[in-house]
Amino acid sequence: MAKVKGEIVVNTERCKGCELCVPICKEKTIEMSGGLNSKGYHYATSINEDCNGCTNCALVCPDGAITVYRVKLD
Amino acid sequence: MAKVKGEIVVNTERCKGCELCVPICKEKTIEMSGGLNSKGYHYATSINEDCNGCTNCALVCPDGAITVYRVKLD
Amino acid sequence: MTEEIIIAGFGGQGVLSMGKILAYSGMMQNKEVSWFPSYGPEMRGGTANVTVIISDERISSPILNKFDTAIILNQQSMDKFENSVKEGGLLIYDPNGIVRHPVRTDINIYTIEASDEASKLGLAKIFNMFVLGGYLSIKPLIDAEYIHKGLEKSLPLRRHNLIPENEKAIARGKEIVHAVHVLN
Amino acid sequence: MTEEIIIAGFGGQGVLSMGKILAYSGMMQNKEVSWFPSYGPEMRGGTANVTVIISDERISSPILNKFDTAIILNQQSMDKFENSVKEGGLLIYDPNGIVRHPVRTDINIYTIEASDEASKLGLAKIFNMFVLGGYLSIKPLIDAEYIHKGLEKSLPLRRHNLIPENEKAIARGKEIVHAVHVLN
Amino acid sequence: MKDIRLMKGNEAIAEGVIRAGCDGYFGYPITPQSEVLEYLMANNPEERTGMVVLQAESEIASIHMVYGGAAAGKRVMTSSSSPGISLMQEGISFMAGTELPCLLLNVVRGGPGLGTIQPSQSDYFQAVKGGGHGDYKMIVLAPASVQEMYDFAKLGFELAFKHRIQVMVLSDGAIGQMMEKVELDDQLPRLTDAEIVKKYPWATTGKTPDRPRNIITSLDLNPVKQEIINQNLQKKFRHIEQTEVRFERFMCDDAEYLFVAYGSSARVCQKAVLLGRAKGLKVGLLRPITLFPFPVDELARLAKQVKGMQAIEMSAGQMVEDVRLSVNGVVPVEHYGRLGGIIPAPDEVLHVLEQNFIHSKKEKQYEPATY
Amino acid sequence: MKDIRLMKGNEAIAEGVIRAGCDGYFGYPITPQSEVLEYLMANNPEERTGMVVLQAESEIASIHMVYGGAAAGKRVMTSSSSPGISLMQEGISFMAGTELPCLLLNVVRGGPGLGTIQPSQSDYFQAVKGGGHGDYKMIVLAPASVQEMYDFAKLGFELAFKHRIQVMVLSDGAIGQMMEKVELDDQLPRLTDAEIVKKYPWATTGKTPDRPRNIITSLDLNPVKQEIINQNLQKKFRHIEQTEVRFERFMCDDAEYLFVAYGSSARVCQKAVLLGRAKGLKVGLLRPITLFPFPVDELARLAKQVKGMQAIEMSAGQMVEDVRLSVNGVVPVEHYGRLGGIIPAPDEVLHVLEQNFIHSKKEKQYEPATY
Amino acid sequence: MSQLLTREEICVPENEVYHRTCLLTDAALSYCPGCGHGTAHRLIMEVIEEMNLQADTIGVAPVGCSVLAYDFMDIDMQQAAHGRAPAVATGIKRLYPDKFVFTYQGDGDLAAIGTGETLHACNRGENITIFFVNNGIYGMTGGQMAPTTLPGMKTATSPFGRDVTTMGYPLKITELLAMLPGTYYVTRQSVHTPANVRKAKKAIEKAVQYQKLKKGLCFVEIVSNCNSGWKMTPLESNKWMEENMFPVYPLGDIKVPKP
Amino acid sequence: MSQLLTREEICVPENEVYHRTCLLTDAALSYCPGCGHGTAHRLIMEVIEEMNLQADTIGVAPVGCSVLAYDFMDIDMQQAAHGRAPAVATGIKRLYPDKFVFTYQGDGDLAAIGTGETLHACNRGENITIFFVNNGIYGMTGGQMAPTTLPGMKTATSPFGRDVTTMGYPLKITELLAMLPGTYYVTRQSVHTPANVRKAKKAIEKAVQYQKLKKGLCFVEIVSNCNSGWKMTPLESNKWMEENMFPVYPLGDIKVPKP
Ligand SMILES: Cc1ncc(C[n+]2csc(CCOP(=O)(O)OP(=O)(O)O)c2C)c(N)n1
Ligand SMILES: Cc1ncc(C[n+]2csc(CCOP(=O)(O)OP(=O)(O)O)c2C)c(N)n1
Ligand code: SF4
Ligand code: SF4
Ligand code: SF4
Ligand code: SF4
Ligand code: SF4
Ligand code: SF4
Ligand SMILES: [Mg+2]
Ligand SMILES: [Mg+2]
Repeated sequence: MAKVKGEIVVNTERCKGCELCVPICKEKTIEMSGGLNSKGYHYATSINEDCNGCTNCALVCPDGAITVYRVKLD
Repeated sequence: MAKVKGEIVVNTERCKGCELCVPICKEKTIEMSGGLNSKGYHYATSINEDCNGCTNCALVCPDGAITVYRVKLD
Repeated sequence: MTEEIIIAGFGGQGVLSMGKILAYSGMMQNKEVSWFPSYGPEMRGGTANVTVIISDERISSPILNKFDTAIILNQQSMDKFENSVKEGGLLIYDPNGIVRHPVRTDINIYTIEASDEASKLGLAKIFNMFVLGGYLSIKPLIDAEYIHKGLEKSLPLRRHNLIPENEKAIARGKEIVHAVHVLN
Repeated sequence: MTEEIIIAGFGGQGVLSMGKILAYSGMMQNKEVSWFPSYGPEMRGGTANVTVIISDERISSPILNKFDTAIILNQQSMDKFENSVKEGGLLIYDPNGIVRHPVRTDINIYTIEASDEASKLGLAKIFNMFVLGGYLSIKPLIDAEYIHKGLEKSLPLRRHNLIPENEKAIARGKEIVHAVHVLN
Repeated sequence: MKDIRLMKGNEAIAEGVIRAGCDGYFGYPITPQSEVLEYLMANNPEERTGMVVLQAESEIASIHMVYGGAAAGKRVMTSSSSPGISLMQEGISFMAGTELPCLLLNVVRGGPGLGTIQPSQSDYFQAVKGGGHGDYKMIVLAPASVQEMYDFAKLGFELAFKHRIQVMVLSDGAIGQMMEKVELDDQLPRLTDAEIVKKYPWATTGKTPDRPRNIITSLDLNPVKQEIINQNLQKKFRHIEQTEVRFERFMCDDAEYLFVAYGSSARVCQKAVLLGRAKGLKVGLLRPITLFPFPVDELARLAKQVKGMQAIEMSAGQMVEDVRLSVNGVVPVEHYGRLGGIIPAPDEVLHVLEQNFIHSKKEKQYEPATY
Repeated sequence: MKDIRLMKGNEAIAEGVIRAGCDGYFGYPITPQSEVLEYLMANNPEERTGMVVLQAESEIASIHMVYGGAAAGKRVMTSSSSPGISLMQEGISFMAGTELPCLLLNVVRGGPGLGTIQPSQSDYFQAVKGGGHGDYKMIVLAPASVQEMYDFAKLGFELAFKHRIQVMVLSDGAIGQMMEKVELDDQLPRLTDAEIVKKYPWATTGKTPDRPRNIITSLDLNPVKQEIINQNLQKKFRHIEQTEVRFERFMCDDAEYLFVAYGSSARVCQKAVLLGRAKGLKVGLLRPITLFPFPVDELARLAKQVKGMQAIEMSAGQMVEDVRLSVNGVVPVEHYGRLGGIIPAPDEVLHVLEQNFIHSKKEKQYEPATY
Repeated sequence: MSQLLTREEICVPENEVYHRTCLLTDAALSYCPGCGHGTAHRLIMEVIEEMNLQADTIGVAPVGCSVLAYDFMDIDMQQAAHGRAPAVATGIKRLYPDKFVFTYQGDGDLAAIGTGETLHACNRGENITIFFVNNGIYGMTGGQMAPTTLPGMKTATSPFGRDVTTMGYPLKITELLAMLPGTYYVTRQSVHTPANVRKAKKAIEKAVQYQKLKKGLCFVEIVSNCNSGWKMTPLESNKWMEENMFPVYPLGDIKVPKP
Repeated sequence: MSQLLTREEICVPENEVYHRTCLLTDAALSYCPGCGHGTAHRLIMEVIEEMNLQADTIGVAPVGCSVLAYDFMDIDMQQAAHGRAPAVATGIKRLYPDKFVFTYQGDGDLAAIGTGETLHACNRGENITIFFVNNGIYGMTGGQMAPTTLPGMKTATSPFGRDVTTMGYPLKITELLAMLPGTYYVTRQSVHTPANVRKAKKAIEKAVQYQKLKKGLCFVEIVSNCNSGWKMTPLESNKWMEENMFPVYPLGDIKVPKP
């Protein structure tokens, strides 16, 4: 079975810091950033390279702030 | 078992001639009169002495036009 | 010419349709007409009446409190409308069921035993056409041909076979209307 | 004496309750007061502001477009209210998060680093009391004892244990307010 | 050959909307106007023109079905009588706020409450001043004959789409129930969906790539924007006041006394004018056909000519306020009204006018105000 | 010691009704008045006085719950804001037709439609002219302070039962949401059921052998009877016009120019008067407290004194019609309104008055009409 | 001996076994001849009389043919706006928890315009009793289609018969309401035969009794004829009702209290 | 080799596996952080995009937090008065039978003030789709009690908790509507976990598909959080929802087409 590698891009201006995506990620890839966006929210950010591109975080993000990328590693 | 004899009195002014009571009476005691009441309705009338005072006619009369009497014959 | 008529009786006596035929006939004869019914929960019995106006001029008020003619078909309507007839006007009534007859002496009064005659002829359903005939014999404001056209217009097509019967009733009505009190 | 104040910031910064304590304190000192919030679906974030008027006379309009004092706690409010301060009036703001600082030269401007100070002291929740303290040090219109009474009145009984902490914050606020531009 | 029929007012407007190319009717039965829905159901507009007719579960549902259809650019309508129209006030206000065209028919009966099913004119204020919340106006047409019931179907839709506004036909039980001669027009075609897309670019017909999405809403929480929205609405109403006033003058040219009346009352007054003229009185009648916009200027003009105005209404005095506002104190304006479903008689209203202005000591010299 | 509190207008009226011995509140949430229901729910009137508080499923249900309670002789009320009040129009008309006492609160927001939640005065026509069908009036009280919100709870119930009429408190988002000092009265006891039977013999409290059954209905199909019912209603309204007019004069004695404004607008005008006086202008303010009955006589009287009247409203011009009807052309009456939730400022309205009457060429000599 | 009793001798008060309850007024009922509303009125009034509740009863009349119920029922009554009787009754009952409060409503009133008020009064378990006369039509206004009109049935607004695909299905509102936890006793009855009248009266008695016991909302549907609206004689209409209405609206208890 | 891929190399359009649908506008959603409305919006728009229905869709927004849906959904939309969306949608659909017409409503909107319109649109089998976001509270107006509020739950108008004996029971409106012959597909979903999101999307797809096939009314309930109204963090609220809402409003299909 081919291995995959993923990445997420959080639209930090759209993110409202609800933290729903954080526990969803089984790879523990997402954390809330210390910084604030212009609306005053701590936004989500990817903290490691373990993302497998499963899209789960994006599925539950109410603000559609997450874009997910995936490449097959073979 | 004691025999009974009944009688009905139709309030001819209240009667609207709907005829609902007629087929209800198993004793065939009720018929519509040829005459009209002041509102122009043919009213119900008792035509024989077979009434047994079962009250069925009064129960179905929408206008509460029938009073039923009954005596025990022993 | 303006003729203002009230037709009044029980619901079910054909009061409204008599008015309608009259109005339609007037219209066919190129007159201005209006027809105004009492309305409402009449399904549950009670009185029905209709005001019909036939005129050579544009009709102003379709609702009146004085009439040239009153056609009266039951006691309640007699009580209500006897005094609404204009001085010198006309009152026609069917005496069947009438307990208190009209008493005015300043109007023309006629009776028409339409219900008896209609039952007799087995035409109870078009008892109103007898009355119409009676009225038209006293006030012949509409020509027979327009009455015919009025019947055609106001009856649905599937009922047109009944027109001859209706016309017979109208004709017979003319014969059974009787003066009770006529001003001279 | 009439003091017309706008307090404006984020929902959640305690803007409305700061206004309420101010109004209550004024009332306890026997002044006329009014408190008028922006309202509506503010639960869903966005700005919150409140107009507080404290006066020796009966207050006419509770809604104003010019103010003696503006207390400003975020950028959006700065954009909206800087120009609403009357000539010669007062503007106090917490510079945290402010990108575009006030530019007017016809008013008195002070900063108060209340959020930083509050976080530092672990009192982030009553950050607004620091601001209140700063304001009162510049415009001491209400005596400390009435502020105390105002706190008593506006906090529910079960929160009265927090009053000393609040008063501490007010006192500290007086120390950290700094003039940026003062007319003379 | 002309298609002339004897019809009830309610039937005439029903036939009128079919022929005017109406797309949809949504309504709920109530006396004295149930014939509108009944006529439509019996006369198969679905087959004749494709028009949709639906009996709704309530008047509230009806008006919001109208909202939905109108917002999608269709010619839609509802009808009811007084209590039912009261229930629609929120919906009407929503249509005003979204500037949706529609035709509304109120066949007025006597109120308040369940009142009576007899004719009345006591919903004038509701129709003209605003029964719903907010600053808005509808165009209000007051038919005085069955022919006008018919005619105002077409006129109503025209005005509604011309101005993107609600048009209410304010009739009453008398006009609705009576039969008169009606001359019918030819059938107008309904607009196709493609025509609607073209003619009403604001309509929510489905967002195509060539335009931004269309939104129908009356909400704006920004006071500055909301004020502009309202100011634009008001501008439209002022424009309608300039351009759409309709009235009928009856023997006004030399009139010294004027009846002012609309709808059924105007029919009565017309006869009263004739009675008065027969007596040698110089009486006339000004019949407002549009109640909004009201014939303010015409009345102001007539105020300089006549000695007094007599408003006749089947109400306790509603339109008379607009007469007074038009006249602004220049001549005395009196009101006479019958209530509870009673229609006044021609001789009765003439008598009232004579009492108020001719036989009475009330008559004085009126100095017109100078501004 | 006096019980003085800082309260929102909405909270004040809620506390006011509890203390006035209200028996029941039925309502549905809507901004900007949800605090009324919320305050009542949180402040346990059930325990304090036995007052019932129920959140209904809609405004329509609310008003008919009020109908039921009122018809049984209880002091009941509802509150809402503009769209919700529009939904109640049929119910209000039913209460008018049955002459049931009740208290209604409209914390007005900007319309039409969903509009805005910001304060407005654009429901004046609806409240005063009749948003529902039929000829009826409510007593309309216009509070201009939180204290009046509180006071009008008690006054409202008093008037409602004195005249068997609906009393509407026509407030707005500003008065409802702002906090001011309120002085509270002592708790009045609620009437016992026995007291109700005695005081309100018309109430449907259960037919006892000592009286015929009580019927609450607005229906009468007999036009003659229905007309009498309506005439009696009108008599009551005339009586109220004679006896219940309330207004506040502010610096009117020597005024040459008059603001006329109610509610929030009056607060603004009061300040404008002070600004004007500071400038040496003889400006005054007439604040109608009752909008029905309107202070017609007082305005007619002032019309002889002043040179012009400036109506200020948060609407496109509604109350101004009543001012004009009162003044009847004797002096010019101008209107100025802000829309969409905007409250005008004191200097703004003073400027408008100056423009209209003092700096402008419009100013002329007005001859009072002579009748 | 008995054979000799004359009519006059029999018809004396002691022998009376049935007489219109004194809680029906002398006013002639405004209903069409043969209309079930009259019988329904009588049964309710009989129960109130027998349970001695006149002084404790407040009734609510709807808009519909029974709008004038207050002319016939000798109790305190309120006339409610179309569809709003359950809200009106709620207002009364909340303020007079010990009175017997009922509404009397038609199918248009209860199941069309009044759907919301009905459902929510039931859902709140208001301690009131609703009498629901289902005749499948709007009688009062001249025979228009109601939510309960049967498929194919001709009415003034479905002149070619109710087409369920465009006009909706007969609404079995009673079954829906029975699903709500707030309803305590829900039953469907008729009043066109002596046996049904007896059953209906029992049901009414229960519905009154349960309210006295503050058990929650009791709902008694009475399937009835509207001979005028259906354009039949009263006898025909009752037959038609049995053959056509009962299959869709089967008689019997729908929800009974758990013992 | 793969180990060497940089972030920049991965995050290129070809590798994109999930991106917010282009039928959501760029406007920031007005919802509170973590509110399920956003996810619900997204799924509906994804389906409309994937089924290529933008030009054929007319949406109806309610009064509630989602009143501004038209700012976020890039389709033609109408804003309906509180509770009346099903009537509005009926008006549209009857006149445009080939368009895809849907309403999006909250529990206050649909199950309180809009009960009548909802029930009758369902009973008529209007060929529309209703998306029903049930968060057990009035979010928009500041957290008042809704018909679906749970027993004992504290809200602004039930500050001591919902007392079912005076305030009524949680209304399972979806189960009621499923009983009506006019509804074709009725389901209850949630959008708080990836699995539930996937299921909800499937349900939405079906509901759209069935409307295209003119099958009658499709009804998709989405049980959602209102973290602001419930006064919890988003994460807490989703947990609370699972533990408290789901037992009363169990997820899954309630009425599925007979095969
Ligand atoms: C708000 C409102 N809408 C409509 C009406 C007209 N209306 C009166 S009774 C009725 C329906 C009556 O039908 P139903 O409830 O079934 O009672 P029934 O007469 O059949 O016993 C209607 C639509 C009204 N009075 N008020
Ligand atoms: C006629 C009317 N009544 C009341 C309101 C106030 N209001 C706005 S939204 C709402 C309830 C919203 O709750 P829900 O439908 O559950 O939506 P949510 O905000 O929870 O998504 C209410 C009562 C209104 N706008 N119009
Ligand atoms: S795509 Fe999957 S693995 Fe990657 S961050 Fe999101 S949840 Fe974690
Ligand atoms: S779920 Fe979305 S909005 Fe919430 S924290 Fe994650 S990225 Fe931000
Ligand atoms: S009481 Fe019985 S037997 Fe006597 S007439 Fe009536 S139905 Fe017949
Ligand atoms: S049932 Fe009653 S109303 Fe009908 S015919 Fe018999 S007695 Fe008369
Ligand atoms: S119309 Fe129908 S319901 Fe009404 S009284 Fe007549 S038969 Fe009964
Ligand atoms: S208030 Fe509730 S429903 Fe509304 S946006 Fe916030 S969390 Fe969502
Ligand atoms: Mg019925
Ligand atoms: Mg909700």
